[in-house]
Amino acid sequence: MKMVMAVIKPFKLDEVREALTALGIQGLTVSEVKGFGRQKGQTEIYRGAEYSVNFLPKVKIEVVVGSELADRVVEAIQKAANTGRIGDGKIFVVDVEKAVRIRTGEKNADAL
Amino acid sequence: MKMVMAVIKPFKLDEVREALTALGIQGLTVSEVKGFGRQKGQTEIYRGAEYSVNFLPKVKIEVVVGSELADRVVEAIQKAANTGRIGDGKIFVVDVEKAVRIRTGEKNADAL
Amino acid sequence: MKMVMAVIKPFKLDEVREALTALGIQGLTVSEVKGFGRQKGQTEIYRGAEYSVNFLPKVKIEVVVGSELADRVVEAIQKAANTGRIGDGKIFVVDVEKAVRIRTGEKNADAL
Amino acid sequence: MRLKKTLCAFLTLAIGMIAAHPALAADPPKLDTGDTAWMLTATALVLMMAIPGLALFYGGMVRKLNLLTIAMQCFAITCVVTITWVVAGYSLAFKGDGMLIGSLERFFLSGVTLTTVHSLAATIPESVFIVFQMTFAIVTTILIVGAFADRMKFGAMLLFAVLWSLLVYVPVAHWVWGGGFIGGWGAFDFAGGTVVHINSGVAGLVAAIVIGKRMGVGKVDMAPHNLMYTLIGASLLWVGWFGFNAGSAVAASGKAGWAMLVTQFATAAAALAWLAAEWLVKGKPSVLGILSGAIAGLVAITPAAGFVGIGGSLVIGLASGVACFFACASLKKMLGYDDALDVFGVHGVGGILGAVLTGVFALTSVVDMTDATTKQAIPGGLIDGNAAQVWTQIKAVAVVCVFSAVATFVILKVIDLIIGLRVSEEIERDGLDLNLHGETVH
Amino acid sequence: MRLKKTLCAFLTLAIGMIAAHPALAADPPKLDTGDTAWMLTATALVLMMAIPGLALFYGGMVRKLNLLTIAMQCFAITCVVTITWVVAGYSLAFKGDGMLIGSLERFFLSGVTLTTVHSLAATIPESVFIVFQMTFAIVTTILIVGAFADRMKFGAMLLFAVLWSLLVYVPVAHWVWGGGFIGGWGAFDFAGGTVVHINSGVAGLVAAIVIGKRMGVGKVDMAPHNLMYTLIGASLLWVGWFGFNAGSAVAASGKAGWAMLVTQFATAAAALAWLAAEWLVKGKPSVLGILSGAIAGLVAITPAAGFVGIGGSLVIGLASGVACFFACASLKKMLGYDDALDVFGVHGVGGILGAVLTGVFALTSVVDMTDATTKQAIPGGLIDGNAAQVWTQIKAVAVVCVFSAVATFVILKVIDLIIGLRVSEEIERDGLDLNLHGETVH
Amino acid sequence: MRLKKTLCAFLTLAIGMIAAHPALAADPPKLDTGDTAWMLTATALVLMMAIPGLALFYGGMVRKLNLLTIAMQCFAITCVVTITWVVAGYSLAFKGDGMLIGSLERFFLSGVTLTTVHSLAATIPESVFIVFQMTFAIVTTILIVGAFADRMKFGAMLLFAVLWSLLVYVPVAHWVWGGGFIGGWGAFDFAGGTVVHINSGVAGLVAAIVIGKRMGVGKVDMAPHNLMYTLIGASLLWVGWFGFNAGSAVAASGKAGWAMLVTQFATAAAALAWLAAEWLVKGKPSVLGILSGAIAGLVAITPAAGFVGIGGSLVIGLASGVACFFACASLKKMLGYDDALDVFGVHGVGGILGAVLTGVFALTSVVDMTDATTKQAIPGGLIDGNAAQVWTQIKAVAVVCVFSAVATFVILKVIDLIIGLRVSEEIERDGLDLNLHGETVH
Ligand SMILES: Nc1ncnc2c1ncn2[C@@H]1O[C@H](COP(=O)(O)OP(=O)(O)O)[C@@H](O)[C@H]1O
Ligand SMILES: Nc1ncnc2c1ncn2[C@@H]1O[C@H](COP(=O)(O)OP(=O)(O)O)[C@@H](O)[C@H]1O
Ligand SMILES: Nc1ncnc2c1ncn2[C@@H]1O[C@H](COP(=O)(O)OP(=O)(O)O)[C@@H](O)[C@H]1O
Repeated sequence: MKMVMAVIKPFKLDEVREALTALGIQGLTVSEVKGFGRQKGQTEIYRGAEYSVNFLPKVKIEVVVGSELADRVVEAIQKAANTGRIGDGKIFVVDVEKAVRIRTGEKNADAL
Repeated sequence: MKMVMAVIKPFKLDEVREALTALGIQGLTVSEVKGFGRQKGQTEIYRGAEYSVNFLPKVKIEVVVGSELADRVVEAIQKAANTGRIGDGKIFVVDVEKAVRIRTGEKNADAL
Repeated sequence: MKMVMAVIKPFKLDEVREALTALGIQGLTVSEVKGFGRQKGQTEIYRGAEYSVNFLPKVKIEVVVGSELADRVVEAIQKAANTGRIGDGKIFVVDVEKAVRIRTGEKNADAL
Repeated sequence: MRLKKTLCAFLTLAIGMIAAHPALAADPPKLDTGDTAWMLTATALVLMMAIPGLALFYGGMVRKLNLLTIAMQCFAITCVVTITWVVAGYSLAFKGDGMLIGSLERFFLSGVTLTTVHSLAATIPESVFIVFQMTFAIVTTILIVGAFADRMKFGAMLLFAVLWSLLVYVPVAHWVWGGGFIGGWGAFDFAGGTVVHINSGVAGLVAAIVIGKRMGVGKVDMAPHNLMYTLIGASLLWVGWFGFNAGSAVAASGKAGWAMLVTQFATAAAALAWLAAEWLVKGKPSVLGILSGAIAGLVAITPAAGFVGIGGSLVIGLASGVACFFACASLKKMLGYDDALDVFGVHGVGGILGAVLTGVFALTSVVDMTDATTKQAIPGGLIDGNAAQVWTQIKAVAVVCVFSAVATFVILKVIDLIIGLRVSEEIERDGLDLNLHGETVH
Repeated sequence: MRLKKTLCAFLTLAIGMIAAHPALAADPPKLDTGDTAWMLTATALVLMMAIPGLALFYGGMVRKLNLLTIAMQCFAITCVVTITWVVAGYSLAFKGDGMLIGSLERFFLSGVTLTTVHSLAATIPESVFIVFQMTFAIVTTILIVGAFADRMKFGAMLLFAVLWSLLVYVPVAHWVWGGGFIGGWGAFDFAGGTVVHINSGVAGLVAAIVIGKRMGVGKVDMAPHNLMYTLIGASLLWVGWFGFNAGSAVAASGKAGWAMLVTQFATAAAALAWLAAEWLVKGKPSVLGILSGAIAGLVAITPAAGFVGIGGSLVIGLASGVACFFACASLKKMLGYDDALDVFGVHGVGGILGAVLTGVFALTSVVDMTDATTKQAIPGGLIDGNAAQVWTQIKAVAVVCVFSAVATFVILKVIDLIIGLRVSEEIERDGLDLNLHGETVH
Repeated sequence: MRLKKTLCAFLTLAIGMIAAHPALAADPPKLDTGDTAWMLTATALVLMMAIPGLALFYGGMVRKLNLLTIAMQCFAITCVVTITWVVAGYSLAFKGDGMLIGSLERFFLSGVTLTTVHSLAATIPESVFIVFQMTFAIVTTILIVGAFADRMKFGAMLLFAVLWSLLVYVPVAHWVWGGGFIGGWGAFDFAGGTVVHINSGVAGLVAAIVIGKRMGVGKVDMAPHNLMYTLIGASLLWVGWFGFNAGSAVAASGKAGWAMLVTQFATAAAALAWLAAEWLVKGKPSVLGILSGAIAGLVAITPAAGFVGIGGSLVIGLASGVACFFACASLKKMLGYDDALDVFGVHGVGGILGAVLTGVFALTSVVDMTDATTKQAIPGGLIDGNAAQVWTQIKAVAVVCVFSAVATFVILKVIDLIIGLRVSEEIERDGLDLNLHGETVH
């Protein structure tokens, strides 16, 4: 199995979720994160004193899928999250050794 | 070493932490996440207009342990977090190559 | 590629970011987390009833870098985040199989 | 007070404690410290409705990335309309005898002193009357921003507030309260059904249509970020509305107490009516539902508060709760406009309903005023046998609807031409707080 | 006012400016605009205690997943009790001469007009008195929800509010203030030690026991989610309490000013006393501690505010801060009930303490009323040599404790039978906001 | 009122409705219910400025880990200064004829009864005057904590509040309002330019310097955690300031109305001025900017509110918005002190500007008082040909600056010696909420 971890713009979350559902994905986990990258944050103004804030609001998606699906998942996310603008985010793929469904104790593919 | 990553119901966090402490685990990291899965979210009502919210509040636990402990950790979490209801969550195991304790610079097993 | 994941004290975030920038790192992702570890939380007081809170506010940094850079990144974080006090946090390294830049579709090293 | 100024000069109020005769130059007005105390307080309460009331109410309903932007709009309008009101708004709304617009006699408040009074409020200092009326202009202008939430340029919004407060609010206030033709018809509007709620509700509808739908609406999760803020805001609106409605008696009188009583009762009824409707239709009673119902009730009782009885206020409350629920849940979907925070659904629909039902349920005994020419009590509405009042109310509603719609449309089109109304797609997607104001919440 | 109505009809107040004689039919009552202004304001202030005050105070103390639920309960009770009060509550509490219950003369407020007054408040419109007293009924009913936080069904809660406000609050208010037997004994309760705080505190204790402990209490982290909300709520409670206590003079009088002064002083003393006790015993001064102390002080000074001197208020403040701290920290643990937000520990204990100490510290010079039959000043408490007052106070406390406990118990058991009190285990575990109301905060 | 007490005894006010003659023992004072109603309300409004107003305003500006700490400081100071004021502060500030300090005649408020009045407020109960003035002492002391945010020990802060309120606030209040030498000079300070804002602003500056910079300032992200809290706080400050400024007329009078009007106008002007300055200089109009501008305007109009005209208030508003912006954006950077939340930049600079400009723009017709010895109207400022007033104002400002600086310095050094001012490095790094109070928000 693979964990596909994507950092995307918050606005794109629903589109990405739909794209993954279309692939038959049944679960994923989302967190609010702050991203630092090429897309520069605005200059924050604190009582008139400039303050450079480089952390921008992003959303992180973690979804574990069978290895065979991983490439299609990456592709689907890339398409759905794309706006063509700097700061669209990244997708990373990491190997997962084991998965368990807490409710039933089912393992690996059955657990997803 | 392995990183055991579990997505559980928030209510179960304290029980899981205790179960892990019982195994001798000395540290773990927790984040608030939103989960999308088989457990369907409530229909949110926005000024009368139905709005289907599929993201439910979950808690993510990340705990890095020696490889030998990983299976017992998974089992302990599975037992403690189980309510038998849909939405109890998942446990994933990922390989960790290296660990460092920031305070001392200790490495790997010593760092945990 | 490697994902370096560090859990540090919130106060140290800006110093770590600068240290990484100095290494030429162009992007990273940050989340607010709660840490449980050797550093014991304060005894929370709830209407006079003691309540032991062991979860302390921490910040988690995830940064994906080329494998060759990983060690220097770990070292830079360890130096910048260090206060010599208990609770300074941990650094973990995990293997990453693939990276994609959403905006361009660039892969792996080019995507970082 | 609060009605037909042309009549008003001839009226003597039945109860002795409000001596509402115009101040004569020779006869120095006798201020009443009790009335003044209440109107100072009422003014503070209405200001609290604007900030932080509406800032919280609206702020809690948008997405996190646009929260500061809408709260900032509320705050900035408070400042802008304060200026426009002092410079010319007060004078044009409440001075002079024009049917269509007042005079510039009080331009920049010239002539106001520590001892002057306004003829509509003869027992309190004119300064208090000015600020009290100013807070109405502020609240009305702020209400509109809910319609174009999440997509308006800040500069365009400022310009809109300047123009709309002077070119739309001021004339309508003059027509209804300041001596203009709608008051002359004898229309009942105690605290602003037409002037405040229909006016802002219709303006909101037009603004929502002119500026267009929010990007991603219906596809992207736009659930309210913090309903606790909305609940605090709605609560402060309710509390502050005592200043709005009971303050519209412009005296610490039996009429003020009455207005407070029926306001409280209608609001509770409306909140529970919306809750019940939603529970039945959608299966769950929601927080946003009960809050919206309360606001709907406050809106609908506003024109009626000084005129109707307990029974009338109950009907107005129940009807507005149900009607506004369907306006927001069904009408909006049917018609397909994107009035983001339901300014029209709550203030437009609630205001129209309240204004018309005031003509139905006004009681002669609550109206409690004598027409000095005929020496007869001014009759209540349909329920007291005066069906004509309903027609008068409908005419007033119609005029305000049409004027507000047309004038708002023209103002927005002009602003769009000059500086553009809407932020870029990229800003809308990434959030307005950071891009317009360089700040985020949390 | 605010005591023994049977006596009250015979009282003339020593200071001239409150002409509290009952309105005679022939002699139209003379409203005082200053008194009316203050009572309009006081009513707004007490409403602000309910919403957003208590909604924030309680909301901040629960877990995030149940935050909206408890705030919603506060808002919904405000609506429900408004209705029950108008329909029958006011009439049964404040009309008629029954020892046990009032009459239905004012059913649905029939007979109230712009000019009627109530004999307990002869210088303000009856409408204002009705809404002012209504806000007390609202606040009292809301206080209880803290006890069954995190586990009550919404429908059951609504039904409870209807029944409790009519069957428990109304009789007790009648007994103490409306002409019933406790007032007849000459018990002192200026602004609601028995009627409001003991009543709700005991009801909360009973409710906590009947509904049972929160699932996971003692094992699961139930730390307050947002103490900033609690701090805002406590602050608004403090500010609003000026309306509650100084408003209970029902006039803008020296008595009102005095009530404000001792309220402020006792509250500060109680807050610092709790803080000090906690600092000593637990090692840290907590935010929740100082806030709870302030509320404890406000509660304890409530029955006393119009009767005690500076010294008395200091003792009441210090004693309540320390006593309520130990009630919440130790008593609750010892007895093992799960009164989630310490309604009994703060309102029950603080109310009992305040009510009894009022009998100790009441000063003849502050009570400042003459008994018209004997033509003598009504004596203060123990400190002025009138030990009997302490006994009167204790009797009043005992009666209210017993009645509230029994009546609340019966009401809850009946509701449990009909529709059930408690949500399912799964809902309790997953959070009430989403499951009951379909909404979340953030 | 609110000026030169030595004069005040001889003054009769031009307008009839404020009979401000001192109460004669033989002639029982005649309370005015309207004035009393307004002053009860004004007191509640000023308390609301302290809590939750300043707690939110300041709380929103710090980092999340220190949010509860600063809000707790605001709450605790409210309690502490209530006690110091009752014990001795009121008496020393407002009783006795000393040039430098009052007397202990009212120690622990002995002698205050339901019917006593203070000569500066002859139409309201003394109890109300005491609490009204108490809220000023509270607000002033709280303002200072913004300067040493994020690094002060809680115990040291408590001790500081005790000492500063008694040793700095009380004397200055006596000098300016209570019969001391600054009032004797004829300095104009309507609601506290010198007493409140310069006093706290300078104390803040000194405190920031004595305690030293925040660890990591300039390197670590110290952006405000929740500007929504700050916006709510600023809004409540604005609303509450009506009590502060219009309440300083100590009557529901034309002067009160006027103070409200110019306060509203100057505040709006200042908010927009700061916004415009920032937009031009920094490229973005920020939420914190408009809020800070509003507070700057409120500060600057405070000494002037009962003395200047519409035009004068506009200039004061615009000037304070721009001046405080540059003080916070440039001056602070230049001088290199770390006044965390710009207490000096806003309250010090705004207060000095307002106090001096009051001497420029005071109008004889708004001052509206007659000097009973000369039987002549007290003249306004420079604009009315009385250039000497500017000099009087400057002297008053200078004396308060020097005294506040020196006294604050000494107090802090003493506290530092005894218990230490600053938390340990580790606590400062890990956050104060958890370490000092054992609590966190969220
Ligand atoms: N090396 C990295 N490791 C982890 N996260 C990264 C990395 N680089 C970028 N990110 C995340 O991706 C987001 C977008 O990256 P950015 O460089 O701004 O734009 P783009 O993806 O268009 O090149 C960042 O805000 C950050 O959250
Ligand atoms: N494939 C997945 N990858 C990552 N997280 C998942 C995945 N599937 C489920 N989850 C997480 O687990 C939670 C529970 O899953 P769900 O399907 O609702 O119930 P169950 O675990 O009982 O089958 C989800 O809310 C989500 O956070
Ligand atoms: N085994 C672990 N797995 C994941 N996170 C850990 C682990 N051990 C510690 N942490 C994280 O690191 C933080 C610091 O650890 P702690 O034991 O308190 O101090 P130190 O790192 O100085 O030994 C913890 O709060 C927790 O977030």
